[in-house]
Formats: sequence, structure tokens, C-alpha cells
Amino acid sequence: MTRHLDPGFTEADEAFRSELRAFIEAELDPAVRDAVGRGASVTKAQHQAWQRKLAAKGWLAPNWPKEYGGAGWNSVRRFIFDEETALMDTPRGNVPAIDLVGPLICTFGTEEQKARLLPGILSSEDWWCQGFSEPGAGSDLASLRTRGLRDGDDWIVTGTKLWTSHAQNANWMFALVRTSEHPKKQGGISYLVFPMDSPGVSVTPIITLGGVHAVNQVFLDEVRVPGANLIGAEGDAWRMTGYVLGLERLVGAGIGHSQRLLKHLRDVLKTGPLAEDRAFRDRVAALHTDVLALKYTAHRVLAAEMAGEPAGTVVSVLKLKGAAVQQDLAEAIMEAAGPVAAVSPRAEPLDLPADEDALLWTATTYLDRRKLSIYGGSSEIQRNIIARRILKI
Amino acid sequence: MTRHLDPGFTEADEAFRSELRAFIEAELDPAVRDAVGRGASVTKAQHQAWQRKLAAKGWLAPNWPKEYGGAGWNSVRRFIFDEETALMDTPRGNVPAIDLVGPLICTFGTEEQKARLLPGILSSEDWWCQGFSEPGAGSDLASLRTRGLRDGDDWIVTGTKLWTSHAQNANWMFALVRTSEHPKKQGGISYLVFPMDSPGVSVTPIITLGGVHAVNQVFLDEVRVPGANLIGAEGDAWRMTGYVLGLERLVGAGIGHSQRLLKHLRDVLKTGPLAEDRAFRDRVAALHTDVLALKYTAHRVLAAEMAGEPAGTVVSVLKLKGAAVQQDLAEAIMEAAGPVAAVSPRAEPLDLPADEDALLWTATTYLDRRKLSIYGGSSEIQRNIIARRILKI
Amino acid sequence: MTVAYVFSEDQGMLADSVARFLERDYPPARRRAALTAGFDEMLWQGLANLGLFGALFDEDQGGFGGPVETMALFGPLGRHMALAPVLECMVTAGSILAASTLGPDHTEALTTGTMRPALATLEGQARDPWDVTAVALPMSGGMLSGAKRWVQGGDAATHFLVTARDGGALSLWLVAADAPGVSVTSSLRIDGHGIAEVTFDSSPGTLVASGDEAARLLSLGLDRGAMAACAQAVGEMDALMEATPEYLRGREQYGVPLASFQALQHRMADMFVALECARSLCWHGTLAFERPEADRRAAVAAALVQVGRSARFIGQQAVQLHGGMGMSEEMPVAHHFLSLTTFGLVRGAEPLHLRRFEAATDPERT
Amino acid sequence: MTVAYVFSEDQGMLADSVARFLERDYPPARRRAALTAGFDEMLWQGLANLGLFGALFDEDQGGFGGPVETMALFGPLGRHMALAPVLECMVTAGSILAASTLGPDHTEALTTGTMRPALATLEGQARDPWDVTAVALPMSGGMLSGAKRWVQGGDAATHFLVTARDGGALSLWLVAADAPGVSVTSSLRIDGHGIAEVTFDSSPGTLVASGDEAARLLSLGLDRGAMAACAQAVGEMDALMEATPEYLRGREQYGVPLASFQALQHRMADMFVALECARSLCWHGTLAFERPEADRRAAVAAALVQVGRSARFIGQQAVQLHGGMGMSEEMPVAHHFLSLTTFGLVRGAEPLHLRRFEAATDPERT
Repeated sequence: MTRHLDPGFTEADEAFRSELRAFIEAELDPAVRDAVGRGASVTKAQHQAWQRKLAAKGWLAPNWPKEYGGAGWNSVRRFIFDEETALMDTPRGNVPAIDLVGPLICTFGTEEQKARLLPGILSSEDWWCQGFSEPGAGSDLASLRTRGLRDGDDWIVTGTKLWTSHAQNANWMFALVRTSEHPKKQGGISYLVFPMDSPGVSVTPIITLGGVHAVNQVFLDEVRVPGANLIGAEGDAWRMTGYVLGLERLVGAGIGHSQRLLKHLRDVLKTGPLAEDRAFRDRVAALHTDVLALKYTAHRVLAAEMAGEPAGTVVSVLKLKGAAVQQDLAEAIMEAAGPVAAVSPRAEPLDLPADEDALLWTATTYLDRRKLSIYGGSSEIQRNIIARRILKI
Repeated sequence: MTRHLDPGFTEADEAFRSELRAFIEAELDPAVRDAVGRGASVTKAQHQAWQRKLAAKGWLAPNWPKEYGGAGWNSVRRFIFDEETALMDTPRGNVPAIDLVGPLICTFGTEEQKARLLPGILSSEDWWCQGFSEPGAGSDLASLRTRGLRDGDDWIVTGTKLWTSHAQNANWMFALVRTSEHPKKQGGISYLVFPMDSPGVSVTPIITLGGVHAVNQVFLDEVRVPGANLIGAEGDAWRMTGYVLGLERLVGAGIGHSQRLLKHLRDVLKTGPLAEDRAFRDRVAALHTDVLALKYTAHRVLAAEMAGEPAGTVVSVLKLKGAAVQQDLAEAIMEAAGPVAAVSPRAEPLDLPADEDALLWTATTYLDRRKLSIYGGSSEIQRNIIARRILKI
Repeated sequence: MTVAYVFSEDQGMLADSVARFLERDYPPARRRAALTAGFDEMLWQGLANLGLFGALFDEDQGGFGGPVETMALFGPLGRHMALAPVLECMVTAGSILAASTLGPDHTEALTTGTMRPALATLEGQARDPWDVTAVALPMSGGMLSGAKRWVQGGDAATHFLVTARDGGALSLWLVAADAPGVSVTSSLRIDGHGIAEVTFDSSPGTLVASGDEAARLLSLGLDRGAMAACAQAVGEMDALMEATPEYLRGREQYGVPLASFQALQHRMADMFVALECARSLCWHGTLAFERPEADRRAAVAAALVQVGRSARFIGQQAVQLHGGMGMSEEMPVAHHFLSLTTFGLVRGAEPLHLRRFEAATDPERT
Repeated sequence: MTVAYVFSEDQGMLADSVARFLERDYPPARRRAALTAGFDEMLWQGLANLGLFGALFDEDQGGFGGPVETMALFGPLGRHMALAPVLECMVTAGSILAASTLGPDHTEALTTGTMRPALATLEGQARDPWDVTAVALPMSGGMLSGAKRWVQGGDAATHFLVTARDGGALSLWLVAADAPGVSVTSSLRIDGHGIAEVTFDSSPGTLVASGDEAARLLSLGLDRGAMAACAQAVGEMDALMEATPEYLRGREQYGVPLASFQALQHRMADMFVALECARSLCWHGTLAFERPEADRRAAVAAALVQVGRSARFIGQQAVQLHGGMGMSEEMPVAHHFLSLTTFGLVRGAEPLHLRRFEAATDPERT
């Protein structure tokens, strides 16, 4: 036995890691892997193809119980899965379906909803988008304005959703909707799901920094949603969201993504003109220690969880530090790439040697990573949370 | 003419600079200069000796009008004086007397007060301390609690002053005292001056980081102050303070001090083991550009002032950036010094070579400079001021 | 002290005329269309018609301006993000040509905008424009062969100013873009400006300068271009420094304006400090063209360090403080962030400038 | 996954007993008196009486603990800033001696605290303890001559562990402090701990190890000492992370508690992030003593980088957030700031650790 396990990890954990790596190596289309690695776009069909491979293995839904077709993993397996899939450049698939609406339905849905909605996710036929953010309600979900009015058994939903990823490809949406007035702003919000071809739904693309079309604005104009499409209890969405985001609390750290970026940075350094630059190498080493600090902080949280202790404030540390580390890494990669990074990967191509061609997307990655400190609870919100706990006020 | 003037500066300005440098070179005791340069302590007697030399030249009081024995300089001359005296390691003398109470009396004092109080400052016989800060009132002078009650023509003053520099050596104090209740918290505050040997005055030393005794706590227990010792109008101290601190607005930037620290850093680098360390040299070069940014921002303010325009928000920029740059420089010097910096300059001496002996005070300087972002309007206060002006709220 | 660090009335009017033109005739929609199309002939002609190109050149070179006028003009060009190769063709390459002995032959064409030279100097993996090694070699009779990379503004260039080495000595050559053997592959930068790779195959060139004179001209052109880029970046930062507080005043979270959160206020204060420091060293570098070359090199390098840092910080924080909205291409903030990011990539990373600064700084006096 | 990153019940009790002892028998006033006096014999005896020194040594070396116990103990030692050379004599030098072939002869004296060896390795301008060049040379028959500098804990040492080079090979020697030709000049560090310069003039020494074995032992001792120092610094940061919010809750400005200012809240959040990152890599380094040496070296270097950064940031910000009060020697915050500043100076600056980290990191896998 020459390999040394990280503290807390068992031989069985590591065997799973090896199996997973071998599976990806064997099954994932190298062209797709390459595109993900460069930061280039991946089509819906490519996402679906990979999802079907995972589904066949029983690994598509890490957070679902086994009885509904999920992997039935504990936190450690889920952590390893997230880490290795990121490290090995697998496409992320239909995250809203797999990591959010799926677990929601598994936990809070009726039997009829489970039977009706889960199979389409597992077969990759259904593609979901998530209607959380709204214009004027960024990190502050409680100030949500999309309204659902009762009409017999149905709901009539009107409002606007912003930053909706996958909407251009999705056939289903699950949306946070204010279904009743409530003294507490978090109250009165419900989960409704509906097909994207429902009358009244329209999608406008939002092009983000670097020319990426990944998010959209979705207008809901008196969309009729049957009562059977209310997930969980009416007005209970706030609590349910807390539960389902809790399943994801280590994902925000992006451990695997940071390690992947670090590997990229070290590769660029090795072949580029900065290979012997002492100052830049110091910077790379410092970023490497940042990645380790992040990784072992996550391991501490995992170990505490497995011992039945609450993860607590450290989850916010992971989100905050995880965003900063990925952003710093992406910036260092772009700087190491040099002038080629300034060239648009979407314009007429220059005739570049292969090693430079591989760096064309580095600025796009840098620009894209800025969202990490904004989306999913901004860094300012994370600092508020940490301060509240430390200050006990 | 091969020397190139900085934009805006005239040949006459530069001639003054040369004269000043030659004067310091010729007149200042080299032992004192050396002590200031190392960051070691200077005695009151040494301060006085230098003050007397400056006074003989008519240069002791840069901010006083000529008719009262001041230098009568414009902002540019004052700037050059501050810059060169810092660069050449002159002792700072009795700053509260020369830069604060002197200008206050010159501007707001009665003829009797001018005749009675100014000569002692210029002769260096009188040594003043300044009673501004109090326990519980740091950057927030308006919440001052020291109270003066009328008793016939006199005031009876009770309270506690904190962080009072020079108090252990001073024979006079000028204090901010709340002399009447006022709806606005800044109102009702007056300037009273009194001898330190007045009954009811007692001084307790405060030892600060690194074992320095430069500040004190001063207890005022029913100190009787004659009415003739009220400077300016009763309740008008807030406005007067604004005026007198306005005279000093470029001093907070510490341009000369930053340049002096930079020179020290470059000297340490040159002879030390980091001389060929690319990363450390990059850091020194970056700090050098910081010093230039600070210096030319100050020149911009000076040029605007000379053109009759208000300096505005940039003064807060200078205070904020000036503190950070000096702190960063002091930190880099300490790190360049290495293990010798960890040795207390106050303990039994090790037998060190001269070049290392000169580095014994580098940690003390680093520790001491932390106060720059706290005293005289903390960096947080400066950010508040800047934000208010930018946001116009 | 005399007046300093302010634009004269004439310089202010010049800047205003450009700002007014771009506000009126260059709406965001038109700029967006140009973002994928490359060189915008109409915009170029509009700028030429304003007569502003003359302000980029010294009086003894047929112009009516110089470095300070260039600084005055590039503020509004940055603020409105005009997609035209004024910086690369008119300032960097233009100032080299105008200051050379060939200058008088070309000033008319330069100041009217009919001639657009681009500097072609980087080769292979090099990131330092002085690193001209082996590729382009003048053959007998002024024929050039070799490849030049990352030619900024090269897509729209009528001429190339090419660095070469003949044995040890640096030389500078003027080659027409339509000369035999010249092949241009054009593309766009992420900020929408043009870029090209150019190869020369026994292309005829005219010698502009060689040896010390070539080095003097190259240094001048690079420094003039660098300071124009700094002024442009300061203009972009000025725009962000206005847009961000305005956005925060107008948006609410938890029932109060975002502008009322102290943590965001302090971030903006730090942005303001970064901006003012950049402006100070932008002035310092711009005014250094009247000083000895070592002083000027130090001042330009210091400006590139400080403007680069400020650009990165202010760009990133403007996006952050705009929340999700800062990511959308609909918002000017996203475009300014792209431009400011490109500034760092095209001008070179901080260590390059730190080392130039160190080399140029007299070690005895700050 | 199995249990990890928590102290066992026994380890926790050990830490508690030290904390209780220091709280009861080591009031700030007594510490202040020792600040100028040097070695505190009574405190040393008190710690020895607790029997904690045995917890610093592995079981096969006559102790009952190891790296994790050391981490558990140095938390409270840091929090209460005990002025005793436990780290330098018992961990750094002690672990070398105990792991050597001479170990069995000395474990009794070490674990009872009657023997206090100090590592004497730095020479001349060197800052890297591996940089043992020429000064100390073993003469025939084990006689040493030369000078060693910055000997931490050297003021109170009963013995010195001296590095030397005989030709190319590194060797380690044990020399009694009262041996002939040994001359000790003692002083104090700014944090009150002792430091000395030691010269040897034909002083008789006992060979501890030479060649690879000497290198193995030196590496072990330095790494054990480094991790104890990290644990101590984390203990100090824990103290600051409690004191600072408490101070801000209790003080008012403009009529509201300082704790209500968002900018200060966010600063504390950043301090908390820095502290937790330091704690994570402190665990990582401490647990790495069970791994191959290259892994351990990388983990220790990473810990020194992160703890050094966090110590600087948290120390500076704790002083800043305490306003003027953080400057006063009356306040524990000022002393912790001194200790954390000394950490950086004694352990070496960040670049040194970054380069060791780089050298130890397998380039193929993170």
C-alpha cells in the first residue's frame, strides 16, 4: 500500500473514486471532454448523451434516494463525485433538474408527481429550468414578485424570471411563485412546475460577458398551472428551498473546479514563457496553497457531517473562499496565456499553433467566473451570514 | 539647466528646497538624525534643540502668519518643508503647539492671548499637549464627555483625555471641553487651555505596541481654568477645529515619510540577502509606484489649491492611501530585515554587525505605523467621507 | 507653483467635441453592430471629419497637439468605447512615423486619417515589443520576410511599421499593406477592436530608421501608445465610477437602497481611491514626454502598473456591485469590464512593467 | 469516511488542563513581569509538573503523544501566550534528540523538563536553516568551533543541537551549554521569548547523527517545530477572533454599537475565513507526519504560508477594529499582535515557504 489516503477517507471511498475515473475515461466522448476543459460551449445533445451514460450506471442523480432511481450516496460519495467529475471535465448536465427539482419532488412531491415527473429527468427527455431570480430580487428571494392567483383548481401565474439558465433548451420550469400575502415576506411562496410550451411563457436570451448565451429572461403572462403541479404545501417553498440547498452545501465550494483550474494553470505555466519567472511561480504556489486550504476546509466539514455534527458557518466560508479562489485562478491562467487571451474565440480564427489555440477561451473563463461571487448568495451575503453568527447579533 | 522640475513647481520652489536641505545638513545633530532615521526615541531636549535652530531661521511655525513669528508660507512651501524634513529625518518637535494650538491662537485668540501664549511656543520653553480623544470617543469627537462648568469667570473642568501625546513632557494642555448642552452634539464644545501643573491634572502613561511611551491618559479632576483661557468663542470649537485641521490636510498623506521609508527599504534590499530575489524586487518596485501615485495625487491637490479650487474628496484619498502605503512599506522593511527584526531593541543587546544593528527598530516602526489608519480620522471614517461625496447621499 | 494637472480651455473643448460627436452619432446599438463586423469605416470618417487626429501630433510634425491633447481626447474615446484604431494607428504607429525623417511625407495623410499604419513588432512567444529577435530580416534592397503577431489595429491598417534586426542593429521599416508578399489574417479582440497576424514574403519596405534612432522612435511610439491607453482606461473607469453609485442608489434590497449598505459604500470608496491614483500617474506619465528618456520610461511604466491595477479592481468591483446585471452584455458596465480586461492583456502584465520601472529608476533618489 | 479533524477526549483533556493551569496560575501581570526578565523558571516548572511534556513525544520515544497532541497543547499555550521555550526546546530540538539513536539516554530528562536543548543552525546572513555552510566545523575528536545565530530559546537552553558540515555531509552535534568554549549572548524577542547567539571554540560535542540521518532528523525537528508554531498561532487567532467581536459589541460610536457597522462586520467575516483556512492547513500539516517525507514537507510549507497570511491579516485587523485600544500594551490584543508578527519573522517570510512548497509538490497531481 503506497498510496496515502487523506484523513477520514477510507479504502472504499478511494475505490469508488478509481471506478468513477475509469468510467469517465472510458465513456465520455473525448471531444466533449476537451470542450469542457477549454471552457468552450457544450450542446444540449452532448449533455444528454453524457447524462444517459450516467443514468445507465445509476449515477445520474447523486442526491436522490435509491428508490426513485438516485445514487443513494452519502455526503462523502457525493463530494468525491463532484470533485472528480469537475477534475475530469465532464459536462454538468441539467443541474436544475438533477440537483434541485428532483430532490424536491423526491422529498416533498406526491406519489403521482414522482411517477409523472421523475422518469423524464432520469431519461434525459425532460429538460428543466429554474425560476428563482427576478428583476429587482437578486440575493433577496423574499422580495419575489411573480404572483399566482387561484382560478378553480388552477393557478394563473404572472411575472418575470431573470438569469434563467437552460430556459432556451428546457421543456419544464419550476418556479417560485407568491401564492398568498403573508406578514413575513418569506411566507406565501410556493413551488409551481409547468411545461415551457404553456401559453403565456416566452423566453428572451441574455448574452453575458464574453458573448455567452447561457441565461435568459422568462416572461410569464397569465400562465395556467394545474393545481396538481404544486410541489409540497402551499406557502412552504422557503423552507423547502432551504432543505434542498442544504443538500448542495459543499458544491458551492467548487473544490473540483478549483483543482481543475489549478492543473490548467500549472500546465500553461510549464510550457509558456513564464516557466522560469520566480514571481509568477510564487503566485502559482500561493494559489495552490489556497486550493489546499479550501479542500481541507471542505474535508473538515465532511468529517463533521459524518460524525453527525452541523456544518455551520464554515459552509459560508467555503462559498466565499471557493468563489475567490476560482476567480483568482482564472485570472492567473488568463495572464499566463498573455496576448492570445485578448483574442475573441468567436471571431474569425487566427492561424495559431495548437498550444496557443487551447488558450483562446481563457478570458471567457475569467469573465464567466465573476458570476461565482454574485450568483447563489453573493459574497456580500455570505459575509453577512458569517458576521451574524460570529457577532451573535 | 539639467534638473527637471515636477509639473507646477517653480525654480524658486526648488531653490527653497535646496536651502532647506543644506540647512538641515548643517544644523541638525547627526546623532539625532540617525535616531529618527532608525525609528528610535528622541528626547524632549533633542526636540527642543532642533526647534530652537528652526526658530532662529524663522522656520519653526510653517502655518503661522509672519506677523506672529510664523514662516508665512503658502501651501507649496509648507508641502516642501514637510516632505524634506521627513526625508531628512528631522525630529517632529512639539506638533500640538506648532501645528494646532499656535494657528488656533493666531486666528481666533485675543491680542492678550497671542502676547501671552505664542512666545513660549516659539522659544520652545512651553511644551503643549492636545486633549482631543477620550475613552469612548475615538473618531467621534462629537460625543465628547469632558465637561466645563461656569464658576464666576472661571471654568471647572472634569473628564478624562486619552492618547495624549507629549503629556508627560508638557507644561500646557489645550482641551476640547463641553461647556454647554446643545441640541447638536457638535455644538457646545469650547477650547480651554491650562497649565499641566494646575491642581486636579494627573498623567498616566500608556505603553503602546513595541514598548513605546509616547501617549498618556490625562485625568482632569475639577481643574480650575480662568475665563481668559477660553480660545475663540464659547461653543465654537467644532468649527475652529475644522479650520485648523484644514491647514494640515496634506500632512496626513505623509508623502515625505513614505519616500523616507521607501529609501530605507531600497537600502535594506541592496545589502541584504534578498537583493537578487525577483519576487521581492517586484514588491519593492510596486511599492515605489504606490509612493509615486501618492505623491502626484498630492501634487494635483496642491496645484488645484494654488489655482483657488477646493481640494475636496481627494484629501481623504491621501489620508487613506498615505496610511496604507506607509504601513506596507514598514512591513516590507521588517520582512527584508528578517530574523533581526524579531529581536527587541530594548532588551540586552546581541553583538550585531553595524548593518544589522541598524535594523533593530524595524519591527517597532512597523508596529507603530499601524496607528496611521486609526488616529486622526480612521481609514473607515475616510471611506465614509468618500462614499458620502461619491454617492451624494 | 504654477498651473498644472488641468486641461487648457482648448484641450477641454477638443474633448467635448469628441464626447458630443460620440453621444450623438455613436449610439450603443451601432457600436454593438460593429462588435462582430470589425473596422467601422463610417466611425473612422466621422472622427476624421472632426479634425481630431491633428491633435495627436506635435506642431512640428504637422499637428496642433501632443501628449496632453492625446490624454484629453482618449478620456471620451474610452468613456464611449469607440471601436476605432485611433490608439494603435494614430498614436503608437503614427507618432513613430511622424517623428521620423519620413514624417513630412506622411503628416497630411495621417492627420486626415487616410493613412493608418500599425506597428508590427511581436514575434513567436515574445511578450515584450523589444524582444525582436530573428524572424523579420531585411534582405538586400529592403525586402522583408518573416511573421509578426498580435498586430493591434492590423485588420484596418493601410501600412505596417515593422521592426527588424539586421545582425545586431534594430531597424524600422514602412511596408504598404497591399505590397507584394504581405499577407494579413484578421480577427477581433474580446473588446471588439481589430487584431491581425501579418506575414511578409520578400515584401518591399522603406527604411524608417535604424540603430539608436530606430530604438528612440520605437520607445517613443510605445510610450505614447501606452499613455493613450492609460487615458482611455481612466475614461472607462470614470464611466464606471458614475454608473455604479447611480445603480446602487436606484436599487433596493431588503427594502432599502443598496447604496445604504456600508460595505458597498466602502468598496466604492476604495474604487475611488484606485481611480484617483490612476489619474495621478496618468498625468505624471503624460507630462513626462518633456523629460529625459529614462525619467519618461519610469513614469510610463509606473502609470501602466497603477492603471492596470486600478482597471482590474474597478472593473471587477463594478461588475460585482451591479450584481447579476453587471454580467449582461446589455449593460455598458459589462463592456467597460471587457475593455479594462483587454487593457491588461494587450499592454502586458504587471511584472513586465515593474521590471521596466526598476530598470529605469535612478536608485539614489525617489 | 472515518472520524478526522477532531481531538480525542484524552487530547481535549490535556488541552483543558494546560488552559486551566495558565488561567489560574499565569495572570497577565505575571506574564508582563516576565516580559523583560527572560526565562521564567517557575512557569517552566509548573508546566513540567502538569506532565505535559510527555505528550509532545511519541510513545516509542518515551512519551505518550505526538503531533496531534502537540497541536492540542499549543492552542492554549498560544491563547495564553505562555513565555516558556516549550516550542523551541521540547518540540523542535527535543523531537530531533528523541528520534535519534541518543534518544533513550535523554527521554527521561526531556519529558520531565530538566533538559532543554535548543537548535543552533542559522549562520551569517542565512535565513534558511538548511543553509549550513562553513562556520561550524567538527574538529578532530568531536570538537566544534564557529558561531550560530538567532538561536530561539537559546537563553534558557541546557544544551545545543548544532548543525555542522564536515566536507559535504551534514552532521548534528549535542553540546552542553556549560561545556568549555561555549559562549552564549542572550536577548529577548519583541514578543518576550528568549533568543541567543552562541559561539563555540573547540567545544566538545557528541555526534547525534550524520549524513542522510542528520538530514532526516533536522527536517523532522523543523517540521515538528513549524507545526507547533502554527497551532500556537491558531490559538492566538482564536483569542483575537473572540476578543474583537466582543469589543465591537460593547462600544458605541454615533450612538450605535460598533458591531452594527456592516463594513466592520464584513472585515470580521474575512478574518473568520482566514482563521478557518489556517486551522484547516494546520490540521493538514499536523496529520502529514504519517505520510512520506515529500508530502509532509509540502503540507508543512502550505501551513506556514496560510498561517502566516492569516496571522498577519487577523493581527492587523484586530488592532484596527480595536481602534486606539488595540495599540495599548494593557490589552491582550496588542500582545497577540506582537506574537503573530514574530511568527512571520522567526518562521521566515512567505516566499521561502512557497518555494519549499513548490519543490515538494508533485507536479502531476494536485
